[in-house]
Amino acid sequence: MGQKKNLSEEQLLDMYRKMVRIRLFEEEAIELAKAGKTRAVVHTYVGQEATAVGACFQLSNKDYITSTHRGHGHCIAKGADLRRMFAELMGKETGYCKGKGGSMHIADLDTGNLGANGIVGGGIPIATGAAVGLSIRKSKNVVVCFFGDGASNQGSFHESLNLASIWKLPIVYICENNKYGISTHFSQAMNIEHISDRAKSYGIPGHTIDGNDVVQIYDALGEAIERCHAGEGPTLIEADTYRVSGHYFGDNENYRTREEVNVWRQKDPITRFEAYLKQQCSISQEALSSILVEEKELVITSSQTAEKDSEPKASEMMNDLYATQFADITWKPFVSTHKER
Amino acid sequence: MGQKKNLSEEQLLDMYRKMVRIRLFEEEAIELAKAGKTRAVVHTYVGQEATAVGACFQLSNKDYITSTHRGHGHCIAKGADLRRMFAELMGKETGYCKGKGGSMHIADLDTGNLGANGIVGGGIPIATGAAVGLSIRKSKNVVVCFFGDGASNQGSFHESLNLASIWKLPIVYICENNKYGISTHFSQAMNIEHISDRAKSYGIPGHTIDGNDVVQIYDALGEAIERCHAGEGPTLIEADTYRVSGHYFGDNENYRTREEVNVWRQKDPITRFEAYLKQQCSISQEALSSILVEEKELVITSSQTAEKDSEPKASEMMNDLYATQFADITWKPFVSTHKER
Amino acid sequence: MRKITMRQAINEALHIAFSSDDTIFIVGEDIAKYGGQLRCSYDLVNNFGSERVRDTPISEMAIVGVGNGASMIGMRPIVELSYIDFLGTSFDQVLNQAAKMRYMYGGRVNLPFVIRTQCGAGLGNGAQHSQSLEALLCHIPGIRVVMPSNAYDAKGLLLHAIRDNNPVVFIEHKALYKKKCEVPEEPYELEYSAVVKRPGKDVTIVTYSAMVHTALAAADQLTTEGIDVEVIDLRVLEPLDINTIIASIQKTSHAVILHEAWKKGGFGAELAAQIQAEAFDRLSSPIIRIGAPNVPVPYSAALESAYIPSIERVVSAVKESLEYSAKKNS
Amino acid sequence: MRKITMRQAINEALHIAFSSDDTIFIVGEDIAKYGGQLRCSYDLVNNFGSERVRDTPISEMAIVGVGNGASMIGMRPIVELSYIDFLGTSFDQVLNQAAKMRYMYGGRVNLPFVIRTQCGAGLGNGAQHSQSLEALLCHIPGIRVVMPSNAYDAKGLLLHAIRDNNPVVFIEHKALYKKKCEVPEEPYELEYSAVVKRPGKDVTIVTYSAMVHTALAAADQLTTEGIDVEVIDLRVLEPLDINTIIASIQKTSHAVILHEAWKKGGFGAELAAQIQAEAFDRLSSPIIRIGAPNVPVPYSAALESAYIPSIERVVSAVKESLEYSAKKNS
Ligand SMILES: Cc1ncc(C[n+]2csc(CCOP(=O)(O)OP(=O)(O)O)c2C)c(N)n1
Ligand SMILES: Cc1ncc(C[n+]2csc(CCOP(=O)(O)OP(=O)(O)O)c2C)c(N)n1
Ligand SMILES: [Mg+2]
Ligand SMILES: [Mg+2]
Repeated sequence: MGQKKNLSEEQLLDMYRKMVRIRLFEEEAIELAKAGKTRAVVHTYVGQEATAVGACFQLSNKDYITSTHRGHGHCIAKGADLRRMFAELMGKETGYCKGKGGSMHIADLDTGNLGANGIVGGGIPIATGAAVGLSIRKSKNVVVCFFGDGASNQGSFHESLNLASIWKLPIVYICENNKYGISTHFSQAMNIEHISDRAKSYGIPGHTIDGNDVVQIYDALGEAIERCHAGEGPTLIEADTYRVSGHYFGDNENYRTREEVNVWRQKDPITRFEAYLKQQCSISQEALSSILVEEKELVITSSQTAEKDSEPKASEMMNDLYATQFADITWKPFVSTHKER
Repeated sequence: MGQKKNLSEEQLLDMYRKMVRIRLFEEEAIELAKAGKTRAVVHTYVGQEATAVGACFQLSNKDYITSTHRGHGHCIAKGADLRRMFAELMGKETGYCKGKGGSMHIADLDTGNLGANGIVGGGIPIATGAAVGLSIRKSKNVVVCFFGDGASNQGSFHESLNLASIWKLPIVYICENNKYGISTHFSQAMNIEHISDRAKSYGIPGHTIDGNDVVQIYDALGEAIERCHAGEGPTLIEADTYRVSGHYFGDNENYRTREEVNVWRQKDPITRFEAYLKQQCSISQEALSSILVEEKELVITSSQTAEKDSEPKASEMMNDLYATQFADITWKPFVSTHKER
Repeated sequence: MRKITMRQAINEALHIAFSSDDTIFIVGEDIAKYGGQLRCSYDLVNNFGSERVRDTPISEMAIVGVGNGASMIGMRPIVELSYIDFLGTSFDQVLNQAAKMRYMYGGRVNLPFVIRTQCGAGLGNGAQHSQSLEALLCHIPGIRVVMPSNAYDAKGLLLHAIRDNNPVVFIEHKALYKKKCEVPEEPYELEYSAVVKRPGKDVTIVTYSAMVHTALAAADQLTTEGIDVEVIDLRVLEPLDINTIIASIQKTSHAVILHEAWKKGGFGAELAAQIQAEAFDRLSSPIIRIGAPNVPVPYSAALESAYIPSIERVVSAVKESLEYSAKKNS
Repeated sequence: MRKITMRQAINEALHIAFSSDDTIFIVGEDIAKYGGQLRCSYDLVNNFGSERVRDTPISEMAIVGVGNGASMIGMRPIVELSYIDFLGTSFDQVLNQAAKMRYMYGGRVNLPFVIRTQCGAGLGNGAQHSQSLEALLCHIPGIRVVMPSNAYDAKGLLLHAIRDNNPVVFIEHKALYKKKCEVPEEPYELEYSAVVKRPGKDVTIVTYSAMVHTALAAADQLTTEGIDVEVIDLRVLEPLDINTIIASIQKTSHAVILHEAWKKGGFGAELAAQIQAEAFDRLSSPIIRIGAPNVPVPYSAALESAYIPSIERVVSAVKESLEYSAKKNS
């Protein structure tokens, strides 16, 4: 496990709480999917909780993230409201997107979440663009861009990391190597051992770390953010983790063995963190259990409340496409030299 | 200079002839552009002749290349007919593309040239696709894919090299680092010293070689092609060279100094090769001069002949979009199991 | 005759193609052992091996590039794009390469390859996995666009498309995959042409892909009210079989155009423009276009079903068309 | 009043914008010291510095991504795409991101950014640098599309577009850059609307961008034959000012639609479809669409000038339209 450094017990427990919250949220989401209450497939984050939580624990609401099709974990780690998330999964008008987006499309600017994205690699240029904005503003805030091993084979990955490097943007790229892109093992989709080695193409640091160790992620993010603050630009972090669930709920999983999955179940980030909290931080099982109970309660209540919410009315369909207000800018005169070059 | 290895005097002189031919072709193309006889800008290959010639000297007509907006050199090195090239530049019906393509769009399957491309990076996936075809056919032929330093920042570069690596395709990627993408110095567009280092992202060999040394290019290609033949897959070769001319004829070149250009003029690949041929291979100045005279004659005659050719008739405009014949395949019955998975 | 699903018919066409010609191969994401996100390529890798049935990384620009490059040297690749929405990440290879190379190179190269992809809303896949983007492709000279509405057509048109020496985008509507119809076991081809699915004399509905079924259902419903609708399934948008359309309008003098794609700038606009140009005097009422409203595909069931053109909308458009001319004549 | 070129007008609008609002910045290839391939951004870097005027690598997906990401957090980026043809390499960020994010996220984000780009044939730039691709954009809900025909409109519309809180694609025709007209020095905005460039009573020509000048020349020529043409410059394709069009057709009852883009599936198809729907009974003859033929833009002068809609084609279309109704009434 990583160094807990300056993390207080309260903070550690808060991390634990978030990880548990994600796990329980996903388990409930699967129940909803089974019952046909979500419309389409849900891509769950089970087994990867440490990455989102460790990373987002370094961020304030004014720091931004971009997320993926497998975005519930990032969303929750960034502080999203569960009821509004469940409502979105169930296509309710109280959902984050008023039922217009769905599981793959939750954004929440209040918590700095610039959005999940159904296009693999689609969020990478967007995150990079947000970092350009922060850089021009000379803000001390940063962007964390989450994506998968599969996404690292997209052209958008290459273009974005290169741009971030030459402009020394305040951004951290976190590649969650959960070993699969749908059915394709990463070793079948690329001919390298560590995706973090791709950082060399851009002259930026790249590290592979244990993605199932929440404290290690937290520490790695801390370092990367320091680099951002020092104006040194982006870092690529490969989080070594595993997609314990199928690609989506309902996946036949004909491309891997039960054994392989079981090996990784042994490395479950929550179980490991529990052990660590108990052994290294003398936190009692009761403390952990009561968090579990509270979170279970929160998840179930949120889900049930959301389920009772209304579907949007058909008349809502045409709203929200265009902003109707123009910005309030007064143009100042400026006559250019007109010496075309 | 590289090792001449098994190159005969005849071969060396043939290389020299091709380099001179390219240079003279480009000088004539600039004259035509100045005189308004080409329609749009021409991107000349002056100063990079060694790369195209050295590389293509390893290839037969059954080996393929893809080229770029700066494609005349590749085209000629692969054996194209000058009159048809000039005719294309002048938009004549006798041109390679019947006047439909222009300078940036010459393809010639007879010499294995899969085409120049006006989209920066656009040829890289196409070259890769051709290599897939060769690989499935178990052909011993190879593909050489030319592109610039600027193109190596395109997403298509990343996706293609990765694909070629995992499938061990018979292809050589030659990045001609001529230092600029239009006005942008490569050091401003990427944060690395050697573009060849990007090979590491794909687990393939990457080499930076002297792109103004025709024998060195020839040797490097030889090695890379041996790898292809051994089924070991692609190589990335960065040819260190310089775009002596402006981006196109008419460029104001406000982004670089005369001195910088002059430094590179000292490394002119043709002058260097002349010295090499004389000093290392005891080839006489007369032999070289007579080649110069012959090529000058060829270029001028080709240009003048092409100039007299007719423009295509407007009635030709609608032809050549769709192939009208279907392939001659007889479908064999095959009833599948219909066990959907 | 046996009935099979459109998915099975496509799988069968692929098997026929692979067993008939060695230059045919397929590339795409998760298409081999997994059978593809479209789940049409099952068994192929077992029967023809991993040289010809190739799982790719998630790299759509390169994937479509395989179609371009391999076809140029004489292979006949089939490229599977898991969703038509991924034209986004691969568009240059379609717009500026596949569609242009033959013409731009003076007719000196052929590009015999097929991009198979799925389109369509209705399954709650959200804004980025539910689009109908055929209009984008139909605007670009140089590519064929095929959109079958059933298993029988899919098999025959796919084999025809594979023999075509031009790039073809073959678009399968995801809501049709499980629909069954009678399909002969032997290989057969269908030429690029429209078909009159249901003859009628009062109003012509011009449609294609999944909306054919909506049109037929509307036609059935309208029969009970004594209205006799002709339904044309275009099957192929490029080349367009305009003659079949005009012949029908000459008979009915009323036209309703129906597609799931956005109405604005959709292929229906082109159809309307051509019909009014060719049959101006024959039209008794304005051509009515039915398409999706001007918003991305919404997720929630309530919104998505309001979004997709419904049988009711078709029924009332047909009536509106007839009422317009009736009023004028009265 | 002073006359300046459209290039100068755009440059002036950029200077006004940069000096008025700190959140405005520009990214693109070779736009700083070099002044851009469009040569509209000269002096900007000297006046506003390299933080706000940024040369990028050749990475169009990332470049448009800057527009999306930075605008979402409250900046107002201007993205220069050197040629509209490079929508190919950047399309996902337009189709699936810029156009969809606001709706998909339930109206919770704004994307105030402008993509400035050039379109058009006529300069021998060949098939991949001469396209008019506005129809692709107009089909996609969620983006504004602006296409000025002159320096005055360009300045006023660009400033309006920069204040818009939606993604706008601002398309400058390359053949217009050197055209001069009277342009006030002070800042001003033009609202999104069409304009009647020339009133007339016989036939309406609906057009935009460079073709406005072709239409006006045709109208002049037709005057000598006693034919009085009304020319409408749309200026903005999304939102479309349909009222101005319909009002004109109500007057003339004859419509000719003119654009440089491919006729098939072009924006003219949408215009024709809307016009026939809204003014069916008023139309005395079929709507005639003039656009480019169904091939990529050819290189040679002879072919390219045959490719681009000419004054003669417009003149004869107008006459054809009038003759049709004359024949009918006779
Ligand atoms: C551009 C694009 N291509 C393909 C897909 C289909 N798809 C959805 S998820 C997925 C796998 C993504 O793998 P990875 O990036 O490793 O993320 P993970 O699913 O493992 O979290 C694929 C191929 C897509 N949504 N977008
Ligand atoms: C996709 C795309 N983006 C931008 C351009 C405009 N452009 C033409 S050549 C060029 C520079 C290319 O640089 P490099 O790849 O180094 O090739 P070089 O010109 O140096 O041979 C650019 C940006 C283009 N043609 N295509
Ligand atoms: Mg993964
Ligand atoms: Mg270069």
